[in-house]
Amino acid sequence: MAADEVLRAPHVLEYAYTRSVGPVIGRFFAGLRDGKIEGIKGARGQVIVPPVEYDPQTAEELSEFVDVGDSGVVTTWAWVNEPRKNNPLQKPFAWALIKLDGADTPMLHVVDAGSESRMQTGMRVRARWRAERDGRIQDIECFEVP
Amino acid sequence: MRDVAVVSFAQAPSRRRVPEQNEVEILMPVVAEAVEKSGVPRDKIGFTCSGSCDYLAGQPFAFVWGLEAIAAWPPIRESHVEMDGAWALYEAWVLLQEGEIDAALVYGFGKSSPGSIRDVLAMQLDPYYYAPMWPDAVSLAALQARALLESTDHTEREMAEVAARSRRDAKANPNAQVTGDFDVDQILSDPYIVSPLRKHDCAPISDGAAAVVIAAGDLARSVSERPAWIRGIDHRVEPHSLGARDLTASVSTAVAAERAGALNDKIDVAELLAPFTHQELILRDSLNLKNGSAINPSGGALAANPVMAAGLIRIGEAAARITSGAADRALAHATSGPCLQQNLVCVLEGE
Amino acid sequence: MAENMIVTMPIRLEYDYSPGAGRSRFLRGLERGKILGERCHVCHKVYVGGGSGACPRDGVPTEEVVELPDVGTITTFCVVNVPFAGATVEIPYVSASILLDGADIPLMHLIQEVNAEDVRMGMRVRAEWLPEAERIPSMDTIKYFKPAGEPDAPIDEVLKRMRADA
Amino acid sequence: MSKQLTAVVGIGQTKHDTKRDDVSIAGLVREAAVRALEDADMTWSDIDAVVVGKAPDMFEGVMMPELYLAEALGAVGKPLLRVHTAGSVGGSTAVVAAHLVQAGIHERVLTVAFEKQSESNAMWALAPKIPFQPTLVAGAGGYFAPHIREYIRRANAPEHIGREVAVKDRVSALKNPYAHLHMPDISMETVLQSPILWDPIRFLECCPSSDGACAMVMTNERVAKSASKPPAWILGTAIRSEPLGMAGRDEVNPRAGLDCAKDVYEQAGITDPRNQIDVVEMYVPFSWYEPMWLENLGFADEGTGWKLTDDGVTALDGSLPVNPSGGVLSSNPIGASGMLRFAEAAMQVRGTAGEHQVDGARVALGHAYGGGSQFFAMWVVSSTKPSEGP
Repeated sequence: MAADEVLRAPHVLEYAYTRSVGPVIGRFFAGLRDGKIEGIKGARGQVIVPPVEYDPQTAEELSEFVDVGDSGVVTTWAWVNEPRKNNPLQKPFAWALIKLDGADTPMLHVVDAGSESRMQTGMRVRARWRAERDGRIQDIECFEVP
Repeated sequence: MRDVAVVSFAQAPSRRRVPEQNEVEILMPVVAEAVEKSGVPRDKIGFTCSGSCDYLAGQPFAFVWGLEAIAAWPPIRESHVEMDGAWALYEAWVLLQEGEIDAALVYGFGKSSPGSIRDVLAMQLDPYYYAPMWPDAVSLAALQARALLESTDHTEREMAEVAARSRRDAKANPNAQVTGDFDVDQILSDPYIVSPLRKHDCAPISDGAAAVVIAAGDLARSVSERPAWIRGIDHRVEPHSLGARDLTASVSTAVAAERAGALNDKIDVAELLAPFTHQELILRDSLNLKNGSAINPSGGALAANPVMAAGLIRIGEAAARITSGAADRALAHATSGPCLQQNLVCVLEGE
Repeated sequence: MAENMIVTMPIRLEYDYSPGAGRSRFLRGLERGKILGERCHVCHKVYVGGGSGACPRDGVPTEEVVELPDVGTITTFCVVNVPFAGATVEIPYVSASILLDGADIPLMHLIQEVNAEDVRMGMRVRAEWLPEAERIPSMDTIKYFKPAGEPDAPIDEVLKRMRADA
Repeated sequence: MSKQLTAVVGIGQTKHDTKRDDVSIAGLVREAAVRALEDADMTWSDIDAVVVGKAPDMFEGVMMPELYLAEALGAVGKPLLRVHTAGSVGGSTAVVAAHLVQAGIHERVLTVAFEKQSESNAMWALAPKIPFQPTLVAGAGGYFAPHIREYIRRANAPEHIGREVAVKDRVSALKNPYAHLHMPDISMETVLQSPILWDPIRFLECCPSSDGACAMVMTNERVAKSASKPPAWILGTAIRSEPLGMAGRDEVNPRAGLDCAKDVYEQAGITDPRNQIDVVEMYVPFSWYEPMWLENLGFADEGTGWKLTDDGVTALDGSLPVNPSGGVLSSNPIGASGMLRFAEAAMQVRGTAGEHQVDGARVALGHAYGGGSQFFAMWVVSSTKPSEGP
C-alpha cells in the first residue's frame, strides 16, 4: 500500500510507578531528605556510594552504613549542550561520575558548571541540595563548583 | 561439544524509519529467506527462538506478534528472550547440544524509530539511582569514552578513524544504512553531541530484523558446502552499577572470549557490536585483536543498528564470511546494557 | 530509618506509532464505510479485524482484499461489569466475538441495542456505523453491533466450520 | 554429548502479597533466590549461571531488569539469560535453566522468576492504550471469559463448577504459608455472593494481583546425588507455541497444549496420566480453567473435565490433587506464577511441601500457559530417577 496511506499516530506510554525501596535504598533516601549522604561498606571494606543492597562482586547482603561527605572529585564526565526533557537540569550541564569524600566508588549525578571549559576530570564539586526534599536521588539538585 | 553451524543468514535492510511496515511485516520475508536459503526442511527445524524488546515499540508482548510471521502451525517448540537475538541463538545452540534436534531457527527484530531510543534505553537503568534522572544512552557512553581517552593512549582521532572505516566498508553492504567516504579531519571538526562524542561516534537509529538457521553435524554438512561451525560461544555479565566497573575495559568480553576459545588462534574477521566508536577500541583491547584481523567489514553497528537484531547480525555477518570462503576463523560479539555491561562472544570456523 | 518508604517515579515515553500496511488497509476501509478482509493466498482463509497483516499459519502477507458484509454471527461473548478509565459505554455491556459472513476469524466488538441477558451465541448482528461525515480510520467508526433481526445461526455448526481445518 | 539427567535440589519463594512494600525489586527477587540456595545448601559462588524470567517489563517500568539485578542475583562474571514468554514465562524459564544442565553446559544453575505488580497495575501494564485500537474490555478476564462461556456450552458443565474450584484452591492455600490469599471463610456461598465481573466469571473466581518471586537450583546427577535433601528428578520438559490470531485456532482446547502434554508425557514414559501422575500444579488464573486444562492435559476426555472437579478428585484429599498450594487463584505474581507451579510440583515429589504435602506423591506435573492460551510450558518431575521408572 502507498506509504502515505499508512496510518501513524502518537502513542504515549505513561505511568507514575510507586516504588517500594527496601531498607538500604530507603535509608539512603531518608538521609538525603535530611541533607546527608551515606554509603555502605562492601565485602572488601570499600565504601560504596550510593549504597547498594548487595556486594557487586560477592553478592553478599550489605548493611554497614558509613557517612560520607557531600563534596568529592569528578572521575569522568560528559558535557550536554542540549538537555533532554527529563534531565535534572534544563540548561547545559555535565553528567559525571563523582567520588565523594570518604567513598571508594563514584556515583552518577550531574554538575552545573556553567560551561564546558570549567569541567575537568579530578575537579572538586559539592552537592547543591534542593530546599524541599522528599527522599529521592534528585534531592541533590546537582553538584556545583565550590 | 556437538558440532553446530550457522547454515543461513538473512536480514532486512536497516532503515532509519519504516513506518509503512509493522514488525511482523518486516520479519516475514527475512524468516522466509533464512529458512529457504538454509535448505533445511521446515519439519527438521526442531526449535525456534527469538529476541526482541517490548519497550522499543512501547507495547507489551512484542514477541507474541513476532510469532505471526513464522508460520508457527502446527504449534512449534518456541521460546523468546527479552534480549538481543544473539542470546536467542545461544539458547538454540544449547538445545542442539542435547542431540535430540538437529536444526533451529533464530530471529531478532525491532524498530527503534517509533520512540526516542536514547531515552528508551534509560529505562534499562537502576530504577532508584539512575533512571529517575534519565541519563540517555549517548551520555552514558560519553562518560565511558572520556574515561577511556583520559586513562589510555586512545585518541579522538582513533575514534574518528573507526567511524570512517566502518562507513567506508559499509558501502559494500547492501543492508547498511549509513555508508560513504568520510574524512577523519572533517569528522574531528564536527561539533560534539555529548562531549567527547560526535555524531559520527554514534550508531544510527535503525529499524530491522535478522534471522539465522543453525544446524548440527551431518545435517549442516548436507545443506551447506561450507558451514560456519560454532567452535565456542559464551556470554558474561558485569555489575550494573557503573561505579563498580572499570569502564575502560570489557572484562566480561575477555572472559567470554577465553571461554569460547577465541584467543587460541588468529582471528581473520571480527564482527563487534560497538554502537559507539570508542567501544570498538575497548573491545579490540579486551579481545587482544591485532592487525591482521578485519574489524567489522560489514560496517558494524555504526552503519546499521537495529536494536535486538544487531548482535545476531554480527553472528550472521561473521558466518557469511566463513561460508563464502573469505575467512577461515571469525569472531562475533554482541552486547547489552549500559556501557557494555553484558557481552557474548561466538567463534566460528570453516572446515 | 524509613523501612517502608515508597517513592513515585513518573515515566512518560512518546512514540510515533504505526500499525503497518495490513492494518492500515483495514482501518482506511472503515473510514470509507467498508469492512475489508484479506485472503491468504496459501490457505485461502479470510482474515479481518486488522491483525498483523500476516497469515500466521503460513507466515505470508495477506494481500488479496475481500470486502465483507457488515453482518455476522456472535460466536461467543462476555458480559462486562468492570468499568475502566476511558470507557464509553455503561456497565453492564456485552463484548463479543463476531464472525462476519465470509470471514474465517471473528473480530471483537460491543453489542448494543439489546439487553445483555438476551445476547446469545449464534445471534445474528449487524454493524452500526457512525454517520459518514464522522468516519475515521478506527474501529470506533463502527459504534457497535446490534441484533440483525434474523433468526439465530446454528451455533454448533458455525463453530465447527470456523475450526474446520485448523 | 547426550542429554544429562537433571534435578531440582533447591526451591525458594517469597511470601506473596498485594504489595511487598518492605522490599525493592531486587530485595523481592533475592528473598526467593536466597531461600533456594539455602534449601540446596549452596552459596552464591556455587552457581554457574542464572536464568531470569518475568512477564512484560511495563509492570515494574524497568526495561530488561535482569541487567539491574545482576548484582542481587550473584550473576556478576557469569552467564545471565532473560526469558519472556508471557504468562507461561515462569515455566519456560525453568525449562531454559534445565536445558543448560541437560546439555552439559553447566552443573549448577539458579533460575528466578518474579513480578512486582504493585509498582504499577495489571490492567495498565498488560494492555496500555494503543492508537486505533479501542479498549473494549479491561483486564485478562475480559479476554478469557468468552472462551470459558464456550467451554461451558461445549461440555454442558453446570454453573457451580467454577465456584467449586474457587473454594477448593483457597481452602488449600490456608495450608500454604507463602500464599497471598488466606480466606478462612471462603465458601460456595461467598463466591456466589461476589460480583460478576466478566460474566460468567465472578470476582472470587479470579486470581489476585501479587508481588512475589520464585527460585530454583538445578543440577546434574553428580551434584544432585550428594544433595542434602531429596532431589526432584526431571523426567521431561516441553514447550509449545501457536500464533494468537490464526483463523480456526481452538482457544478452548488449544492444540499447542495438547501437543505439549503429549511431548512431556512421552519423555516421562507416561501413557496414562490420570493414574501415573500423583499431583498436578496447573496454571488456573480463572477457576474454570481447571476443568478446561484437565481435558487439554489428558486427565479427562473432552467435555468431562468438570466431572473430576465435581467429584472431588482434584481436591487435596482426592485421587488427583490439583493445585495443593492454592495455585494461581491464591497467589499471582504473573512472571513467577508459572515457576511456582513447576516448583510446587517439585516440592511435592521431594516431600517438602509442608502442610499441603500430598501423601506419597512420587510423580508430579507442573504446567503454565500464557498469551491468548497459546504458549505452554510443562514438566514432569519424580522422586525417582527415570531409570527407576515413573
